[in-house]
Amino acid sequence: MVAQITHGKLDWYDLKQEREEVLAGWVTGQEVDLEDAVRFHLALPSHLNFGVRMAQAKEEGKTLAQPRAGVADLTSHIGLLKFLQDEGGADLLPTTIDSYTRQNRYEEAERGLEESVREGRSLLNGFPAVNHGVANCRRLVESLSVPVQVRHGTPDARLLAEITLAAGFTAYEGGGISYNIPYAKRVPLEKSIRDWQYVDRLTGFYEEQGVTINREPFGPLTGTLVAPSVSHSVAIIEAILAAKQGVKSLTLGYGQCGNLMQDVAALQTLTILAEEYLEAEGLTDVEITTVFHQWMGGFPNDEARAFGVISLGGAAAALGKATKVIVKTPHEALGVPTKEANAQGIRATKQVLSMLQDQMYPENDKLAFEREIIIQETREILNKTRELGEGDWAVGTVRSFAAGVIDIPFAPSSFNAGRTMPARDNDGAIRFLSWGNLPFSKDIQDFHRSKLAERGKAEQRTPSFQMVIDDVYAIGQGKLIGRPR
Amino acid sequence: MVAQITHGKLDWYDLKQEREEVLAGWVTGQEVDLEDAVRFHLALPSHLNFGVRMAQAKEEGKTLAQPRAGVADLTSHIGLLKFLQDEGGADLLPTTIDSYTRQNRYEEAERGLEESVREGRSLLNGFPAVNHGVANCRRLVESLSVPVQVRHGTPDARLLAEITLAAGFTAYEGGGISYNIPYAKRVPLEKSIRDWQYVDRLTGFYEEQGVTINREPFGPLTGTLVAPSVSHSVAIIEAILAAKQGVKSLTLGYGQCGNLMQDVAALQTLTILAEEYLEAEGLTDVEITTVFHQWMGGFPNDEARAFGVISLGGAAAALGKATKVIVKTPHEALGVPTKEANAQGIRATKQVLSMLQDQMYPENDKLAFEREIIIQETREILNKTRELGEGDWAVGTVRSFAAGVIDIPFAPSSFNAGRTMPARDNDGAIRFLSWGNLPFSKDIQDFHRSKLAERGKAEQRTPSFQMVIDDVYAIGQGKLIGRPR
Amino acid sequence: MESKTLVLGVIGSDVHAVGNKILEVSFQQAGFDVVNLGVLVSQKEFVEAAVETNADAIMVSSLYGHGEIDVRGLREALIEAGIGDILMYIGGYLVVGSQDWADVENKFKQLGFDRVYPPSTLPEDVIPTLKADLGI
Amino acid sequence: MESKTLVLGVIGSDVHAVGNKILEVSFQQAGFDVVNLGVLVSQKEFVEAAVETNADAIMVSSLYGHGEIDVRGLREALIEAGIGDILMYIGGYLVVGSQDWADVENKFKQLGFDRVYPPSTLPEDVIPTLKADLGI
Ligand code: B12
Ligand code: B12
Repeated sequence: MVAQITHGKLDWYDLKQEREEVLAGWVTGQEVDLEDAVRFHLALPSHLNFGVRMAQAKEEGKTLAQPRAGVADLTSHIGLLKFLQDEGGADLLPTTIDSYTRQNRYEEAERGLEESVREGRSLLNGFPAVNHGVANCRRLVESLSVPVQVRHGTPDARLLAEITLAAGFTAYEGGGISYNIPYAKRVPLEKSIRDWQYVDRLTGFYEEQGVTINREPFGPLTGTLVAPSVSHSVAIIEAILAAKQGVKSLTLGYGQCGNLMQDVAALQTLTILAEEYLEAEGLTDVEITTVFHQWMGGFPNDEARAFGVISLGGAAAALGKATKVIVKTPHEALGVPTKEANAQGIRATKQVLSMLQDQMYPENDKLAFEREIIIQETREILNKTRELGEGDWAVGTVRSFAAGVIDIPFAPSSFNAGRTMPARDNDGAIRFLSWGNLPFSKDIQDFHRSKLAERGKAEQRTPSFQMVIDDVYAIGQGKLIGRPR
Repeated sequence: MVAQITHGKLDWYDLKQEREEVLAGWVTGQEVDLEDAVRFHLALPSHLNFGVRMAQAKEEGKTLAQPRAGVADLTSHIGLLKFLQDEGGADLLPTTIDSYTRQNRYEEAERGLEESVREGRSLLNGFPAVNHGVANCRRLVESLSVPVQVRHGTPDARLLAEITLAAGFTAYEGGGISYNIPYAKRVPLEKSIRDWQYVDRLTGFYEEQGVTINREPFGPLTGTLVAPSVSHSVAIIEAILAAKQGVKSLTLGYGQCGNLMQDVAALQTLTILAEEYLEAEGLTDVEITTVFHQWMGGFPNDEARAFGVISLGGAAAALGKATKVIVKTPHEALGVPTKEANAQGIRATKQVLSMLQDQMYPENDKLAFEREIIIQETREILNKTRELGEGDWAVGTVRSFAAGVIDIPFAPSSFNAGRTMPARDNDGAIRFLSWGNLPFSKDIQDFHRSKLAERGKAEQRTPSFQMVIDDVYAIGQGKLIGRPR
Repeated sequence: MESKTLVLGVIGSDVHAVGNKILEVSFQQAGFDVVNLGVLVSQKEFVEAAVETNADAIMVSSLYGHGEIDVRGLREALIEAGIGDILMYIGGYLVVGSQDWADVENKFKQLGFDRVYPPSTLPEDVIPTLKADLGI
Repeated sequence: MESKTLVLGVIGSDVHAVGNKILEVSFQQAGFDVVNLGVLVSQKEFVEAAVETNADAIMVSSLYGHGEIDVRGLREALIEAGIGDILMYIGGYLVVGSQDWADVENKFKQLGFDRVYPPSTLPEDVIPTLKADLGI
């Protein structure tokens, strides 16, 4: 049985024993010394602070570009990041963590690391930061001239956070929902939420010492036909949960859907809604920025076509005025990219970003309507969640997922109902073919029904799961909407 | 002295002697036999007819993709086009003519062709169709499964038209203004307009025999900071001049400016204005389609960045619902592209086109205003031209250019006033820093003045020619607006 | 047609669930009995499920790049469990990065797979071969 | 500074006018007397202009790919006109397609050019060298 959770702030001193246990999880845990860590952070120049850079970009109305990247070995990883910074022009850098670390399998990560060093190529799909430890990770942070963030997909990311934050990373991705439901099968939400409250409380501790650590819920979730209201609901709950633990710098994410109007509306509503719900909880001193993820589903094999997808994502990010964009590469459908391909993805994106920097997606009725739909849907989900939790967001989240009130398509977790069926409408916006138990009002239900009927009519077929499958493959096959031939 | 011209329809029988002279211009002229040519065209399957394909795309609301391409040797040229069709997925094909042929220097073209064959690489920047002759060109037309167009830049394109149309090409680019002012230095407009009336009359002859030949004025002109009203004015005059000679299938062009709103407004107004002015001349049975040229000015050297520019162009074409888009390649800034790079440009574009196919740029006030500006400016230019010509568009055009009433920036022709200075405004739209003698009303003048002042203020500098230079380099250097560092 | 049983799953610490879901539906539609173990499946779970359901074939997915490490010893474990000659396919992004396909295919054949499929495989590319291999 | 005269032009059937215009303005701003022949300039026009204006250097542009053919014999024509040792630069897209730059540079040096510049050259990349070559 998992302990009962609440959304209240954890008492730092109560965490003492738990911290000791966490740090004992791998030998490098011993390297963590919070006082020393705070000193290290305070000595870092401000241009290396992720939250500061994001706030500045928001102020200037610019969209920054950040790749994903991580290889097993330290020297190679530093080389990779420097390459992306210098040859790609990355404004922000990542350190993508390998999948064994994400499942807390540090022995397997160690073996993968050793084999990678031996074979001279990375057998791991990311950088095993826990195995490398604090001192090594600091070398990494100090080698770069732009801020760097930890990106992963770890349900229990406590040890990883302890080590990387102590090492001077100034941003940490993830959250108790977004790094569980799409990334795990049998981890109860009570557990992952509580483990991420630990991470947020640790972040809050750093904030109390004057060190800004940026936190970013993972916006795109499964990356596959996730409607904005679903990902917004998760992002906002994680924002509330984080802010309650003292997090002050939050970047909320959204994964490109592909319909430009829906994408812009989603970016615009994400901040509006987040501020509304944070304020309702009295959490007003939080800096909210946004991140747009270029298309997170299946990509075309062809590199030229992939460049098209990437650039269109860049355009949506710029027109929707995201604070940063996470960049895909022309190798997306081929495997982990070479550093050259990764840099190419950044440069194509930056060209589009800078060409659109001074341009806006024009305000218009349809956009306003699309915003209204997203706002109403998200409020319906969030308000029901708050109700189920009797005012407690942590409790409400657990109950919501159990009831299918929040439901993420294609998620592997057994704690996700998996009863919705998303599909594109006739303009390519993501709607619901069936909404399972999402607590949608009648007018929202009618809206989705009519949108899918419209597409069905245009394609002369009855909407069914085949439509969903067709949409899953569509972008990879060079289209947005999976229409029958 | 050049003979006086009018916009009236040329009498086919009066052309007899001129045709003989033209056909005597190079030995292959003897191969032209109009009766045989008409038979050949009538036997071609309709999917090879350019105008038919364009009309169909317009009907379906689709945007087709067409590359530029041409090499000296016939076999290599056929191979190149087939590659672009099969590996690039080109919906329409081109045959880009070399620069000697464009200047009617068939001897030099012959030498270049021979040397190319000898060296096994193309020393010519295009396909010398006149030198190849009718029979060879027919082999080309018959080898392909999509329609093919002649693309060039020839002030006197009479012989080229005779040969290629007889060979079964179903589309022919150019016009008396658009293939003179940006492409020549000392060719009087009276001469090029009259020579293109010949081409249009020849096209009209084919139409009379039931053969549709698509004609396309060259929209982008010098490709460098050409404001929509200037290129629209030229396109519409050439449309009128062509239609008066019996042309029935017209594709009007526009080169991407880079500001999405301006680009969409330009595409939308092009058809509206063209139909308005054609109708005023009683020319109502003409099928008007549009072509959008991806950015025609200097490109970034880096291929990834070039993909960004290409994709953004594809997005503008799709959102503005152009009937076709002329595609650039990632090698644009490096030299004539390899066939692989050319195919890549097409595929990146097609990915974007198909992802945006069912999406529209939303109607809104700013767009409507941008349309109004373009419409008013274009009408001011065109109405003044008609006035100067006392109702005759051919005469009016010559007088307009002499007076700077139409004035194309950066044009090499000595018959162009060259008194305007275009520059981007603070949103990246192309405006006038000075409008020379363009017959703009006071409110239009004030509009441009205020737009440039706004940018000057943002950049803390007085708008000057340096701003123009900065804008010329900007996209090549990864930006849209050439702001000071 | 006599119904054949397939055990389906994504091996190791891999959570890519979309392809797995689509394969499940497609194999079912093609008339197979499908036992879908989902994502994050250990070797042990594959072996046990195959034994328990008396499966005719095991369909392993690996998308995240660690496939090479994750499948070592699987064929041996099947042999040990007494079903050593069960048909076994694998598909997905089998290694980190993109390597020459012939090498990858060869490597996984040596690791005990009867057929090896690259990432862009569609269900309809597999089903006829699978039927042939199972003699239906 | 004593003023030096440059003859500027785009050779052959080439009509690329934008770079030429910018070079004209930039060289003027750098203090040169510029005689700009514009586009579509024949060898003969270059030679005559250089003789007539007693020019110190000739700046040839070729953008459209036929440069190789167009410039053959230009140095010889200058020799014939008695100004064989005049400084001569060329810049632009000198051949069709992209070839190894060292080969291209070498080819055009052999054709009689003192300096050869690739397409992405900015005026400020040239002006200091030009001044040095002219001893100013
Ligand atoms: C969506 C996605 C995700 C989602 C997954 C959500 C979820 N829970 O399902 C999220 C965002 C969570 C994710 C996470 C990660 N991902 Co991911 N992901 C993708 C992506 C974009 C699409 C995958 C997909 O759904 N495709 C659509 C389905 C229908 O196709 P499919 O999965 O390929 O399956 C088909 C075929 O492969 C084949 N097939 C599959 N298995 C089998 C088995 C048999 C027997 C047969 C015959 C056929 C077969 O048939 C299937 C149906 O047609 C791909 C890249 C791409 N393809 O464009 C990367 C990709 C697979 N991911 C990758 C990686 C590295 C990761 C991460 C490690 C790191 C990261 N980038 O964050 C984590 C790993 C998490 C983990 N522990 O597994 C890499 C793998 C690299 C490699 N092997 O070299 C890829 C290729 C991206 C890349 N280029 O880097 N990912
Ligand atoms: C705009 C443009 C056009 C316009 C020109 C309008 C006009 N009248 O000026 C139009 C559309 C008409 C056109 C036509 C053609 N073009 Co064009 N064009 C371009 C483009 C996109 C930009 C050129 C430009 O203005 N750049 C901006 C200026 C500032 O830079 P610049 O011209 O390079 O000049 C700078 C430097 O090169 C250098 N420099 C130049 N000369 C010299 C000389 C010296 C001594 C020095 C030191 C430096 C120097 O300094 C200049 C200032 O910084 C280029 C590709 C690119 N760069 O992206 C193709 C390009 C030059 N064109 C090309 C071709 C082939 C053609 C056409 C034959 C075919 C076609 N595509 O239609 C016709 C040719 C017509 C003809 N007879 O010349 C090719 C040349 C290929 C090659 N050599 O391998 C290019 C590279 C495109 C491509 N990749 O295919 N073009």
